[in-house]
Amino acid sequence: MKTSARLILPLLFGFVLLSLWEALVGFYEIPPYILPSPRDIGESLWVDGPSLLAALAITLQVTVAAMILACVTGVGIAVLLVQSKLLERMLFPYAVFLQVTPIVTIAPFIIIWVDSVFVVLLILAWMAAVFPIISNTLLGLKSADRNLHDLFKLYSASRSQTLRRLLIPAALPYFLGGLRISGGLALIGTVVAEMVAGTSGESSGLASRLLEASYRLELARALACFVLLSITGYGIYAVLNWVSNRLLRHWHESALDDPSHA
Amino acid sequence: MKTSARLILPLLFGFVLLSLWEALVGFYEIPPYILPSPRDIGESLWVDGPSLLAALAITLQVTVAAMILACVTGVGIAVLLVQSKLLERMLFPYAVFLQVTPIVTIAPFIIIWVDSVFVVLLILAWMAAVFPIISNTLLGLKSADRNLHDLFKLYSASRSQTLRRLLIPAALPYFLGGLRISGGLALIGTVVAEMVAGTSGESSGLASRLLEASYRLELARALACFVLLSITGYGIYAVLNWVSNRLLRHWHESALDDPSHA
Amino acid sequence: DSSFATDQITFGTDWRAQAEHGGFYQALALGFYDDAGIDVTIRQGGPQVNHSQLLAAGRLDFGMSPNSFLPINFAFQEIPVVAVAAMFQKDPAVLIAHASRGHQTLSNLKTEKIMISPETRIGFWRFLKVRYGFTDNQIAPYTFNVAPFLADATSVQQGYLTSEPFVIDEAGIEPSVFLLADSGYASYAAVIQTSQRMIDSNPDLVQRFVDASIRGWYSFLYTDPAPAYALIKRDNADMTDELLNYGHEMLRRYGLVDSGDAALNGIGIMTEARWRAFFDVMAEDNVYPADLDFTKAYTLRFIGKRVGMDAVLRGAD
Amino acid sequence: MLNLKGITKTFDSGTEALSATTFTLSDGEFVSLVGPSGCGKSTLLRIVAGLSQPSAGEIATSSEMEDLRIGFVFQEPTLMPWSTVFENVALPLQLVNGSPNTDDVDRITTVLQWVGLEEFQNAYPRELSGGMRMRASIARSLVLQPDLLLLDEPFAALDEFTRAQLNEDLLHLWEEQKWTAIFVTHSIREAAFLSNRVLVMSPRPGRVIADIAVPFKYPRQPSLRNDHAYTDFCASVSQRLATSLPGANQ
Amino acid sequence: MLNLKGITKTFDSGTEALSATTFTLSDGEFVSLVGPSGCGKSTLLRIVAGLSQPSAGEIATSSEMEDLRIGFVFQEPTLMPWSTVFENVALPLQLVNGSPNTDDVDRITTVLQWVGLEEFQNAYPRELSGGMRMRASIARSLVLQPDLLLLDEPFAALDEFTRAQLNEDLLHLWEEQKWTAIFVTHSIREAAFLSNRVLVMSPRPGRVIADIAVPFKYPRQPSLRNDHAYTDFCASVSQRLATSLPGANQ
Ligand SMILES: Nc1ncnc2c1ncn2[C@@H]1O[C@H](COP(=O)(O)OP(=O)(O)OP(=O)(O)O)[C@@H](O)[C@H]1O
Ligand SMILES: Nc1ncnc2c1ncn2[C@@H]1O[C@H](COP(=O)(O)OP(=O)(O)OP(=O)(O)O)[C@@H](O)[C@H]1O
Ligand SMILES: [Mg+2]
Ligand SMILES: [Mg+2]
Repeated sequence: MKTSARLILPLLFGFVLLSLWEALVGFYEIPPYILPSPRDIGESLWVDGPSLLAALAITLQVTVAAMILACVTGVGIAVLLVQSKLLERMLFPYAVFLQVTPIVTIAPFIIIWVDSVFVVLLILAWMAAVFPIISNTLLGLKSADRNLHDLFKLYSASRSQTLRRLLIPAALPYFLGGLRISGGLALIGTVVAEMVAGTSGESSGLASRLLEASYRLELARALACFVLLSITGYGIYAVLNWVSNRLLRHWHESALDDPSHA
Repeated sequence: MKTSARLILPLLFGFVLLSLWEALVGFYEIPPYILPSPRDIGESLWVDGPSLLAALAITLQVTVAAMILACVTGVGIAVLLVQSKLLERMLFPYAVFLQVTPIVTIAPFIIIWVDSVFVVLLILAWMAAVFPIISNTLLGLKSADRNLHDLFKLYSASRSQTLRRLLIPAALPYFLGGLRISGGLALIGTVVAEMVAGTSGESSGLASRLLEASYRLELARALACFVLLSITGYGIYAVLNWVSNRLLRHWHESALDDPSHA
Repeated sequence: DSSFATDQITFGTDWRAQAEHGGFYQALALGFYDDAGIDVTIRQGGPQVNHSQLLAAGRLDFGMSPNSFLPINFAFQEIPVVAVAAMFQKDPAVLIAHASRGHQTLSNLKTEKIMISPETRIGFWRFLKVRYGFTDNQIAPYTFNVAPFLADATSVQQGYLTSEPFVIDEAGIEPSVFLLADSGYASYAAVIQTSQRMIDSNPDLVQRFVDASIRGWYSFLYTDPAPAYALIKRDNADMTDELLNYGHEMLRRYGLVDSGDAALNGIGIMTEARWRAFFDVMAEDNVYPADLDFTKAYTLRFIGKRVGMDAVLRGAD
Repeated sequence: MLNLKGITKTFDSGTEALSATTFTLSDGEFVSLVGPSGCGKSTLLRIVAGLSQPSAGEIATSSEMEDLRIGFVFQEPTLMPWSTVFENVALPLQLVNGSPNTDDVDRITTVLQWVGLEEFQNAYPRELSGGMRMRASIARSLVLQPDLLLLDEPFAALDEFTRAQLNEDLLHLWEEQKWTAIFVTHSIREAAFLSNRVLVMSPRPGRVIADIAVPFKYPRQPSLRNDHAYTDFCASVSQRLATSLPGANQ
Repeated sequence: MLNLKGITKTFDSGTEALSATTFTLSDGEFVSLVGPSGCGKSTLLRIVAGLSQPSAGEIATSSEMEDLRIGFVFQEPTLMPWSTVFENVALPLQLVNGSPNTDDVDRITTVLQWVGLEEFQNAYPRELSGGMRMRASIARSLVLQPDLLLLDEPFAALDEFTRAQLNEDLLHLWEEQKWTAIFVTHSIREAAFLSNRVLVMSPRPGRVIADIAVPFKYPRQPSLRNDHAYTDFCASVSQRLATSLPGANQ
């Protein structure tokens, strides 16, 4: 496939979708306060773009920090859990707790103990992001080849050697898969956390813009925020995908060329 | 390991944790409105248990429906995306949109067009749950063994044959991993959706109980809700884990015995 | 005239069912709406619920705005939704400090850390900035949960007169409460809104809804509020009689519903002067352009008819 | 039926596996391919099967090549780990015919018996020994009567007796069904016993450097293995192969 | 050094792989194990290596067995797909010594040269041919000087010349380093050429049914392969193996 087609076709498809939407809004005369047209959203993006981007930048700081934290802790927890079935059974329920606790209601408990708003947001976004990393990494750690396990056992490899040289590389594709899921969750987790707990000082992230827009019924601007969020989410995904392909291209099926083009 | 140890130790560990918590709350005289003691929570569970369980049952209906829907559509979308790199590039951004759009702000757009509250909740919970399934299944579909791909190519297997006999079985461990992540997300997605959709009256799920308990500073009850949510989330995870092990036990590393005990 | 068919309408409130919605629930419970030929469904709001968008889209027939901002926002966005009656003459919004700190006036709080929700930040916070010189870097997050306030004796938080002070008091901390309405905050509250289309096509229905609601409020305030309590508790399973009683008491003590203009012209009354007073402050902070025609935000045609006043005055005697 | 001209294959990694390999294959021939490890035999088979594209060169095929049925025993067993032996062997039938009918089941049972796996038809691949896995793969390649059979060291993991037995069985089958075969092996004796022609490849980058007709008539009897002419022939092929090796001039 | 008594292995699937297998291995012995496919040879090696527990029976070891260094060439190459050939071969050194020093690098280079993979030391396993992968695995088993070397059909995927060459090299190494070896092979000629003793196993459930001393003295020269006594010996072992097979009475 030519590079041009690879870029142009998705854009064209997007363009067709937007045109359809524009036409529908025009045809049924749907007022902008029910469903803004792509043109309205585009205008809002154009006008408010710079200020929205500034807000997005603030949100992204938390998101990126939460992702890094989720990576480190998620992998750490998965490594801990894989040490024994008993440990897994003992500790895993607490990992589930992180996932199923609504940000909205856990936020006050965290605010009581933590002063810095940044840290509060970080904790909440981390809670949203960490579980897929734990779960997928754990699955990956358990999926290491049995024959290679035997090899390591043969050389009386220590736990840490087995971990570093066998389990972690084997878990890498799964971990990266979990990370790609967490990317979006960290982003949306940050936004929700900002909605709940993010009011402070001048530097407020995208959530406050989004809330403000929807509170003031500026739906075009609210949708412009969605668009920015989606583009950012896709950007995070694309970056992680690229990293994933670089790391795995020598050996993992998922990073090799399309099998149908081999 | 004996069955008794497998059950007793985690319970014992939980008991130790709770005792520690109880002791800390007692020692520092932390008032119940800042951090209730496990005993308070237990009391609340005992007193409000039946009514909370009734609310949970309502929430679970939506959760289960959303999970089933997410399974079907998630796998469907992943299968569609794996058909060609171009298709993936064209459609994947819209899948990301599902993940990174805050339920709180997208809800009104859905409520405008959909009458039934159940369907609104279902759509929102589905949005929360579907992405990990898409993403992990897609990864799994791409991870099928190249040599087996060759085998299928050799016999000029049709797309659908390759899908059914090769790609889907190969993707199964990844899909099931995604499903285990989605389980919790569907649950928490339902709870948040309930908060957003403003359900009221007898048919309202756990969310309204949780919100009210939190406003009213009945933190013991709020935490009782968390406990119920966590147990439910862990229950979903455990069931999916069990299903996963049954489906994979003949062949996938992750479902075989512990390698250290082989 | 029982000849007309019953009109089915949905009314969205601004929060989870509580004493501030008492009049509407009372009207529902005592059949005032039925008598007016309206079959009303009340949908409760909440912190995450966005009813104004549903109102704009016509999913709700009537909505309840917690303040004067929303109606002006509609006007500003040129959305054909207008305010038709204000059930509260005073906004129950309060700032709450620890009594132990000994703050006497609102302006004492100018240097304190104040817990403010994101919505409030673009709501009455603007008023505090313009009138009292509060600044954004005082803001700390508020999550509709008073525990962080209780935990920190220096903190100040936003609240509702009818609810948070009670919860704080119950937790054993004495609150000092500052009602913004008593410090020049001119916002109405519990404002009934509906679409211009509804007003144009069925003004009679609007009138009947407003009137029945006003009757409901008189009845709730001055006769037995128990019927409303029952319905409120049905919608909001965790609401208690103590809190409802407390709210009811506050509504009366502070004259939130029937003081000022309402004492003369009946519950629901709105005046151009009040709207202007509110708007001018906000225009000063550039929340709205100064040349915005704020009079499009409301209509005065359904109120000031002294509906239900006599009955109540008789009952109250 | 097949005409390879100047086939060259260079992998992305830069390794040149095949360099201008040329040979012809006629209908019904049984050709063996011998050559040192890493010389490009597997690569060549993959190119013939259409699983890999040559970097240069041409493959001309006779007209009916389009819907040619190819059987391939890969160098590794390549079984579906999630399917039983029976299901793995049934796969080609299912891919071609849809769900298997009773005739198909008979056929599957026959090939399983032939490779001695009937007892293990419900076992999963990970429960098999290395040789058993390879036998399952051989069974799979024969369950559809192929037009062209490509075998990549199919018997390397088997003991001498099973191997000899399967050699003979394979010859019978070939005489009966007359498919065309390319057979990669490291055993020159096996190559000589089975095939019409032995192609000798040079070390990497591989090329066919000798095309030796096998002078023994079919049907070949097991006794051929003790024949002096046979031993001499094997020695001469061996010789030919040895001269191509790097250390040959020592 | 090793004393197996009545080793029995029954898998969870119900397959009885080994039944009361008994044999002894002395220090410095080179023992070959031959037997039909699926008879339990690999299972036996895994039990000897401690990778699998016997269902019944005992393994007695001499006292210093505790910190015995075992080298194992598995039947499948078992390389880490994410590591290059060099890294794969370096693994045992790293696991035992920590990070490799220059001596280690020399050692790795030596074994890589020995199996003819020095050119491919930076290639990933999937870029190798089947035989090359197996050679990498052999190199890995020898990079640490083992006390006990277990080889499961290490040369099955190699051409005759490489195989013969590696046979001779392996013998030299053994004479030099005097490890103990158990060598599974399907080639009786190879077994006879390399080992002190040949153990013959029965078909599944496997058992050692013959323990045949090889009557040729070390050092063995390549010329041994053309010796008549050698050929006769091979024929006799072959004979012994054949009588154990199911079709033996025909
Ligand atoms: N996917 C690949 N990428 C890069 N190089 C490859 C790839 N596959 C094979 N090669 C190289 O091509 C050459 C020939 O490989 P091939 O598998 O065809 O050898 P072979 O003759 O089958 O050897 P063997 O007898 O060991 O199986 C080898 O040098 C190998 O390293
Ligand atoms: N993990 C397992 N689960 C169940 N059965 C097994 C397992 N591994 C091996 N077996 C069975 O044990 C028997 C012996 O297997 P083993 O791999 O030891 O044979 P082998 O002698 O090495 O054969 P080959 O020469 O074919 O490699 C076989 O019948 C096999 O089906
Ligand atoms: Mg090969
Ligand atoms: Mg074996």
